[in-house]
Amino acid sequence: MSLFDHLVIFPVLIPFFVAVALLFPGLSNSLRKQRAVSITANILMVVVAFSLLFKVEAQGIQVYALGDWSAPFGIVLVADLFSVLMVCLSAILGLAVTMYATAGEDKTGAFFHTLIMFQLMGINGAFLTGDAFNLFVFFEVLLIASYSLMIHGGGKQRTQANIHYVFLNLIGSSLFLFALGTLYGTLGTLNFADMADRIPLLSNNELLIAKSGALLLLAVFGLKAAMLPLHFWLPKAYSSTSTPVAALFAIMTKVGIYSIWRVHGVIFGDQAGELANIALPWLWPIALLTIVVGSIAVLASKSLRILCSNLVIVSVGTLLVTISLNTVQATSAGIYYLIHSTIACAAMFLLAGLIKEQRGQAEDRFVAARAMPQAGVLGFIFALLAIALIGMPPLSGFVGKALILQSVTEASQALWVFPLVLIGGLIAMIALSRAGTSLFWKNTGEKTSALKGHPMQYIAIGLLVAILPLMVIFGGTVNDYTQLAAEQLKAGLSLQQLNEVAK
Amino acid sequence: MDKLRKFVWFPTPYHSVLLWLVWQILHDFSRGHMVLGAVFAIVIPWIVAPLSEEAAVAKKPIKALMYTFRLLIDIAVSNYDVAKRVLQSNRSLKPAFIAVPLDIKDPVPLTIFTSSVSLTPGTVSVELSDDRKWLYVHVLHLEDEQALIKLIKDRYEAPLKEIFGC
Amino acid sequence: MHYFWVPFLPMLGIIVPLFANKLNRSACTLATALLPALALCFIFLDLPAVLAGESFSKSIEWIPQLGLALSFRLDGLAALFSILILGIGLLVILYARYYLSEKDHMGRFYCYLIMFMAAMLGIVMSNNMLQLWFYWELTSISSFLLIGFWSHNSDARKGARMALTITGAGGLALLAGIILLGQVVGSYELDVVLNSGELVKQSPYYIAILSLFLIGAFTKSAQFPFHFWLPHAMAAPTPVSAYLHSATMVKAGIFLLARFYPVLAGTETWFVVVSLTGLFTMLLGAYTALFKHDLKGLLAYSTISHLGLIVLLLGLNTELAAIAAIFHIMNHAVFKASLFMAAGIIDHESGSRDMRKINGLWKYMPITATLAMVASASMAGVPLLNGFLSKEMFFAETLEQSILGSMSWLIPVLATIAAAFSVAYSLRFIHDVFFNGEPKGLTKTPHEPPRYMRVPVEILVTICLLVGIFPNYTIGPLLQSTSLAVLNHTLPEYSLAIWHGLNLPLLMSGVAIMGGVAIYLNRKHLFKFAGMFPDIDAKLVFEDCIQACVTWAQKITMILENGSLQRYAFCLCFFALLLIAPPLFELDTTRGSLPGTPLNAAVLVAAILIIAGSLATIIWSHYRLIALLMLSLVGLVVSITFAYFSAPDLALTQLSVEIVTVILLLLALYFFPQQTPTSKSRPSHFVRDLTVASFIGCIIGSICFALMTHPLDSISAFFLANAKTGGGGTNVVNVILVDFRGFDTFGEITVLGIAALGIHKLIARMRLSVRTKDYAGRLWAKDKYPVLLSVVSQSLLPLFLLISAYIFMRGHNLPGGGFIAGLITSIALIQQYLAHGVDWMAKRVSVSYHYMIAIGLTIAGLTGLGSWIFDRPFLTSWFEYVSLPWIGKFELASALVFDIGVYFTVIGATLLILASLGKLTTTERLTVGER
Amino acid sequence: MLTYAILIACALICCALALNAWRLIIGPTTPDRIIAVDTMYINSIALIILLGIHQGSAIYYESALLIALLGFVSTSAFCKYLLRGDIIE
Amino acid sequence: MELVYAICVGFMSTCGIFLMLRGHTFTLVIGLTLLSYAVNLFLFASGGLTIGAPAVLSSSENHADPLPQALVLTAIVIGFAMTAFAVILAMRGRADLGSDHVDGIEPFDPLAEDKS
Amino acid sequence: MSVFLEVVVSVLLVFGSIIMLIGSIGLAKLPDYFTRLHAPTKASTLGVACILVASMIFFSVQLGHVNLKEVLITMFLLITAPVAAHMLGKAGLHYKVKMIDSTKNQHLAKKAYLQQHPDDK
Ligand code: NA
Ligand code: NA
Repeated sequence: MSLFDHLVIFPVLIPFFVAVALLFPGLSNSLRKQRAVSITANILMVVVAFSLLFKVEAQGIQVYALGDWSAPFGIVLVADLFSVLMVCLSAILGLAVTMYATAGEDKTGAFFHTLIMFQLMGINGAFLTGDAFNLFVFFEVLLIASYSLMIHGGGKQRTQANIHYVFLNLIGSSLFLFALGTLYGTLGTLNFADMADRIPLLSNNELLIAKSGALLLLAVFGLKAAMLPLHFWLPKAYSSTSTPVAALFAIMTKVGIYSIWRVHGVIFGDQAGELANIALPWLWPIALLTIVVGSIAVLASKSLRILCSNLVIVSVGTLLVTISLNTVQATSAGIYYLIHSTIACAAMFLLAGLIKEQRGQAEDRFVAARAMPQAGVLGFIFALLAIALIGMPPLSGFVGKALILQSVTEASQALWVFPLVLIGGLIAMIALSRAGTSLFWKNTGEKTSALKGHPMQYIAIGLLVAILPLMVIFGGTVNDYTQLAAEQLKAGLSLQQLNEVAK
Repeated sequence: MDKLRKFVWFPTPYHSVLLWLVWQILHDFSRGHMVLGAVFAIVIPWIVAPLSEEAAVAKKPIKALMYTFRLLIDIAVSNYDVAKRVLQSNRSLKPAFIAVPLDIKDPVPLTIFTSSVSLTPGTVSVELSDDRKWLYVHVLHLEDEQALIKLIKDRYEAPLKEIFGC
Repeated sequence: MHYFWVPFLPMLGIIVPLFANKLNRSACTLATALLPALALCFIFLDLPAVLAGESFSKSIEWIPQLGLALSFRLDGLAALFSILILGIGLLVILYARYYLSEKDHMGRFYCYLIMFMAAMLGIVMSNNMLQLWFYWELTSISSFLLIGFWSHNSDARKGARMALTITGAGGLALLAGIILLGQVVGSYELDVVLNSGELVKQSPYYIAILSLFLIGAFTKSAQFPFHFWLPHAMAAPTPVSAYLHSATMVKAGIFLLARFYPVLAGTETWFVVVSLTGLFTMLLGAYTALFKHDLKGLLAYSTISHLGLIVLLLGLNTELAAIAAIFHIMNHAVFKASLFMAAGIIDHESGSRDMRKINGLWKYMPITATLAMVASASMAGVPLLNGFLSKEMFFAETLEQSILGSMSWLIPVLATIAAAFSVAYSLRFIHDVFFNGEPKGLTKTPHEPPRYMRVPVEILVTICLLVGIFPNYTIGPLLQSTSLAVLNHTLPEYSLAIWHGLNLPLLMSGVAIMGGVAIYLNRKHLFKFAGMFPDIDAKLVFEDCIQACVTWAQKITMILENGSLQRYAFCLCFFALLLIAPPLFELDTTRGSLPGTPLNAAVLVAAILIIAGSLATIIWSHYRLIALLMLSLVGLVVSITFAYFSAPDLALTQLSVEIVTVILLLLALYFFPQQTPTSKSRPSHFVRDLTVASFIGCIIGSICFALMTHPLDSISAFFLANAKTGGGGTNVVNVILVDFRGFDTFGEITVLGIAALGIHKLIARMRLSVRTKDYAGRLWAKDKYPVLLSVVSQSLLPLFLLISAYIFMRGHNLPGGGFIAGLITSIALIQQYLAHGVDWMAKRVSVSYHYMIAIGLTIAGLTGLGSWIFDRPFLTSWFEYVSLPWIGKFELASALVFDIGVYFTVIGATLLILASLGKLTTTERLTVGER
Repeated sequence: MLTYAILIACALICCALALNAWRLIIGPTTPDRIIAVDTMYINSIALIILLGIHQGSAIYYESALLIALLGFVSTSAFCKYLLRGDIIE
Repeated sequence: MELVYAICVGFMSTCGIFLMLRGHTFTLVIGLTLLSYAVNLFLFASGGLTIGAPAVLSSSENHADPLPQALVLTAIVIGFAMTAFAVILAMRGRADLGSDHVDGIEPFDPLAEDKS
Repeated sequence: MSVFLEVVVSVLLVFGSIIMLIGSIGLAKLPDYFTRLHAPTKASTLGVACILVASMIFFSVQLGHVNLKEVLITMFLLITAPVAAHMLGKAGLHYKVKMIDSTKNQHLAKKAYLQQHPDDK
């Protein structure tokens, strides 16, 4: 095995070792060195993630059998087009967030870079793993890292929001274990592919129990994904935490969505016989309601970060719609929209941080305040991101939205999706235009003395914002990819195929 | 504490022996574990050394063993006594506090003494005075206060004084 | 093929003004105008072919999955609009050079303007519906920026937002319409779509598509009931109004109707809806315009009225009507742009737009006055001007149509009335501004504008005259090719002559002019009449509506997200219950086929203990210390249960974890109230929570029972078979942990490490209030470190460590392992903390616990990496039996090294948590002061 | 005979545990409850040893050992809590 | 036996969840601990109950299902980490917010109002 | 296993558990805190020791070699139980738990209490 053969595990191991290295003396007491190491590591991760992507594109699915034990006995990492794409996304986000934080936010508490690295490790692990219990473990890794990151910088609001976030997720983790126990107790295995293979062997009663377990998993993933009615924690959590952390969290809901796709779209997907698509009857109304409630909250938002958090919820609803549509085309559209919304929301959170710093007491609330010293460039970025988030041209939002609308083929579904998605967009437009006009145009005329943004912060935002037009310009290529990823995802992977690939 | 304390091979030889013995008990005296046990018997005292304070050492090991043996017998005997008391009616109980004057001050023998008192069923040492001059003991059934105090001092404190030489 | 570059040139031009801004104003203007001018030249290069009836299109793939392509066409309609957009655009650029003041950011203004121009060009030249929509939305965005250009002005902000909201909403409807249309036709290319009219009209989605398109068009073109945004967009700088609200943006909706005329028009629905909307808008606009005192307000309503007229024409069921519509599009663009510019000059040079203040300007600016008078005469439809020609055609078509059946005569009558109002407000524009006495209360003396500011007006007015007098030579060919593009088949006969003889339309014109004069003469009565109706400010109404929506949304959100974790947790539990319960109700029986294990008394006692303990925990949950004691009872019984059911490893782990947890909870409890306030929880919540919890408990119990009684064909046999041979250990559980599923353990110790770091973060800067008495008011005991405890703890330490070594060493083959050993070591050290205190330990233990975590994780990680040397995947284990003389055979295994990593991580994490918490509490206590 | 002895012993210890639980629940004071838990730890040791003898397996020994060690830590922590509030100071 | 076991698991889950639905952080932590006991027992039982057959080779003839045991071990450790974090977070909440209520403030109590 | 040893083991087991039960009976029945404090020391000494000795004999026979492991548990209990009792006694004094009236020398309890709470007159 050459080093290149171990590529699949790099997205988990690099952050792990870097995080640990940052704890040792020599690095732990020099913030400058930490920043350098962290940024280098993140760049390396981007490189690794994309190398892996090209490898998977060229050679097909990559399977990495940990401990050299083949599935289903050992744990395997499975890098297919979809998971690798998610890893790339997290790498890019990680880089931007780290760069943004090096401007000073990493100073406001201990272990920032270490925790970011652990967080990325958890996220990547969750994307790559092909084992249900290992997914739980990586969920916990990313959760505990997120708990710790969320209180970074301290403050009452953060503590308060964190209490809600942590305790809800603790219930969620318990439910996760109940679900895993149920699935193991009926299917007798933990490997995703093997689970899918074994469903046809179940007796009627076992099927029903397995169904309960699988649906319980939906609640668990739904909590992470912030779908209705489990979304309540999100606005407070995302809007009160520190800027880079909020931006990184943009991908956390997507981990939930991703898991729903993996588990309910594939294991309990079309091929699952008696258990085929058991989540769909639930997901469809939930998806629509999530959009409705999210949009209402968008309209009600009183500050940019809350607005952006609520937009995350709307995007979750939209993604759930694509899951419920359950076609390759919809999945492909969903994957495209997922990349777009993650990056746009993350960038908006970063921007909100800059705006907050420059507006003094008013922070990012929609009230008149002193003019920002860098209103011009901030306003420009805001406009771009608003356009992207609303789903207007020329940025990627409109492509995603149009793809999703196109993928609705049944009239009965279109009757719901079209109005909701479009009115959701309209509400986002109203809210964001109100936000923009009050943040940038409504000034009290006070003298400005606030700090200007650090160049690193602008580079970080620029990095993310630049992706949005690229996703339109190279929309054809990106869509080819998402199409293949969706086909691969929908086709599923049997244990036999998995083990053949592993050889 | 000076961090550069001098390195000693066997900071606490009694402990080392005890550790080695315990290891053998745990592993039924197999050959490999005789070596491994020795390793631990040496290494653990090193690790623990910084956390140990100068403590009194038994100067008469044989007497100490005899003391232990006697204590075990006392425990067995008074157990029977207390079992009776427990099963009898509560009203026949005559619980009491007594204060035992102390002669030994050193923490280790003091601990052994108070533990001995507590271990024998029927008496529990509940408090030690600030100046370590008095031991307050709760007695489950007290007939003669002075006799009991004398018994305790003679039977446990005196031998301990001898063993530790204080 | 020059046309293909046309949409790109202004797009490139967007950035030009931003850079040119540093030059002087004229240079900036020139630089800005350069690329649009070039684009116009390109159009003219291709124009002859277009006029000859050709239509070009070219398409480059962009996002094929979406159906989006880089696809442009040039036909008559596109050419006409391109010329209007670029031509008038260039004039506006010139005009704005003089209009904008030094304070205004000229580069930014031009940037937005060119962006808008590019977007408009994109719309009219698109050969792909999605691309059309792409540009359509860009016009909304750029017009938002242009209207809000004077952002310090609240009217501008609100006007811009309103325009964006209305047109944006229309845009979304249009997108839906386009996607539906695309799905019906199977392509988004206009070449295909425009020739699929019949297919579309017969599709069941026709009505939906039509309504969505009409919403898009009507919002953009300010048709009733979406017309109200346009007057408020007048807060924009006048060049913007001259451009957007005469020739371009508002015409985009009209363009859309014209473009899709072959596809969507021709049905009853189309005729009725479109014509009636146009008719009503026309009347409403014309009537309202008369009463506006603001010059631009008057022009805005006039625009609405004329747009209505065009829409009405497109909705009439005669083919010539469409041609008349196109003709009027051109004419209106020309005279309305010049009028806006004139209004801008007046505003600029007199400082006011209020017609009650500005009077008699003829004296001060005769040339401008002349130009404005000619333009408004055109607006009124006076002969020899272009407005007259199209109006004449319009009248003629109103007479030809038959859409209202027997009531069709209403349309010409109403048209004449509208025309009369149009004459009246044109008259007002002339009389009230240039005559009617002297100016009142102006801040400055009006004068003629700079020479070149008037040039655009002059050019436009000249066009009015030329078209009005020589229609066939000036506009004839273009009109013809445009009409061809709109109708998509051979044209009917029509004539552009000025004189058609004495006919009904001429009579109508006459009546309209006479009526208009009469209305204007009686304006006092009319103003009084209009004054009786409350003046509704659409902006306020709109803002109020939005505000009401926002308030409503906030109320709903407050109700949903009430900030109560109890609510959220309940939702989670209830939702989970909803998901898991239904399948179980279908279950015949939970009992599976396996025979049950007979019950014995010990198990029964354990069960009673567990149930009593749990129940007691709930009952005494308010007395926290007691609850904790109950909990430790339950923990103990659970551990024994594990031992009983053949899981010694679990028993050991559960025991040690439980003790550490109890210690942690005790440490924390010191800072909490000892009792939970009881009165605070509502009884209804209590019952609600209990119900849900019981249901979930029942279901969990049922599933648990079912799982235990069903035979399971699991993968475990493999582990039992391969633990010794493949993993080198006989304790299968441990082999799974460090080998088969070592990656889980790897993740698990990472979790532990992260938790410790997070807790360290939490503890930093924590401020606590320390109590000097316990909850019952008892003073604390004096003795911090009871001597017995100290002595015994200290002497137990080596034994503790030895036992942890024992548990560690045997882990691979017998119950035990790194984790339990780590916990035992930690507990031994915690016992020292307990007995001797933080300071005593700090003096003696110089290890930093977070380094220890790092070391542990590194060891585990490097052990995993070690397998790479042997060309094996991460965490592949290695073991070998070694034989030494006298000692005998023993095993060396990499799993042991991995376990050392686990061991150190556990110690580091546990002690980092407990020791730093202990330290914190102690320092806090010192600052508060011990009695 | 051994089997019966184990059964009897087991029953007796279960009774003991039940009595301890009774004391734990009725209290009346917190120190009373701590004694009850402490006694339960010790009774559990006996129970586990009995289990080991019953199954003829030495594999439960460590559990008993651990309970012996940890019961003490737990009890002293609870007592320290009552006495000082802060157990690590 | 299985029935009794299942009842215990169900009952502990009920108690745990009920406590997790209360309003004070410390109670929640207690509930969490109780719930994780239930979870561990549940997960453990998913492979069936076996008496006297630990998954240690050569200790007995047949063996209990070792996989759930390994899973429970991992779950215990993770649960411990999470509980520890939750406890300290609860303390932090009390320190920062001045109240140990999960929402940072004691909710308005209509009953108390009536009494006074 | 020889009958003799079996008898010995059985007797030890039953005897030990009886002592333990008596201890627990004491805990449940004795009238006040300090009298109840004597119960666990009973259980943790002779009672559990008997059972451990029984186990020791049993496994020595079963494994075929001397097995002394249980000695360790006894040792631990003998070391720790009195300290635990001492701590519990201190806690009882601190709590000023009620004593039955027949308790002699109650002033000593008060005196012991004042050792730790000199301010609390
Ligand atoms: Na005693
Ligand atoms: Na402390």
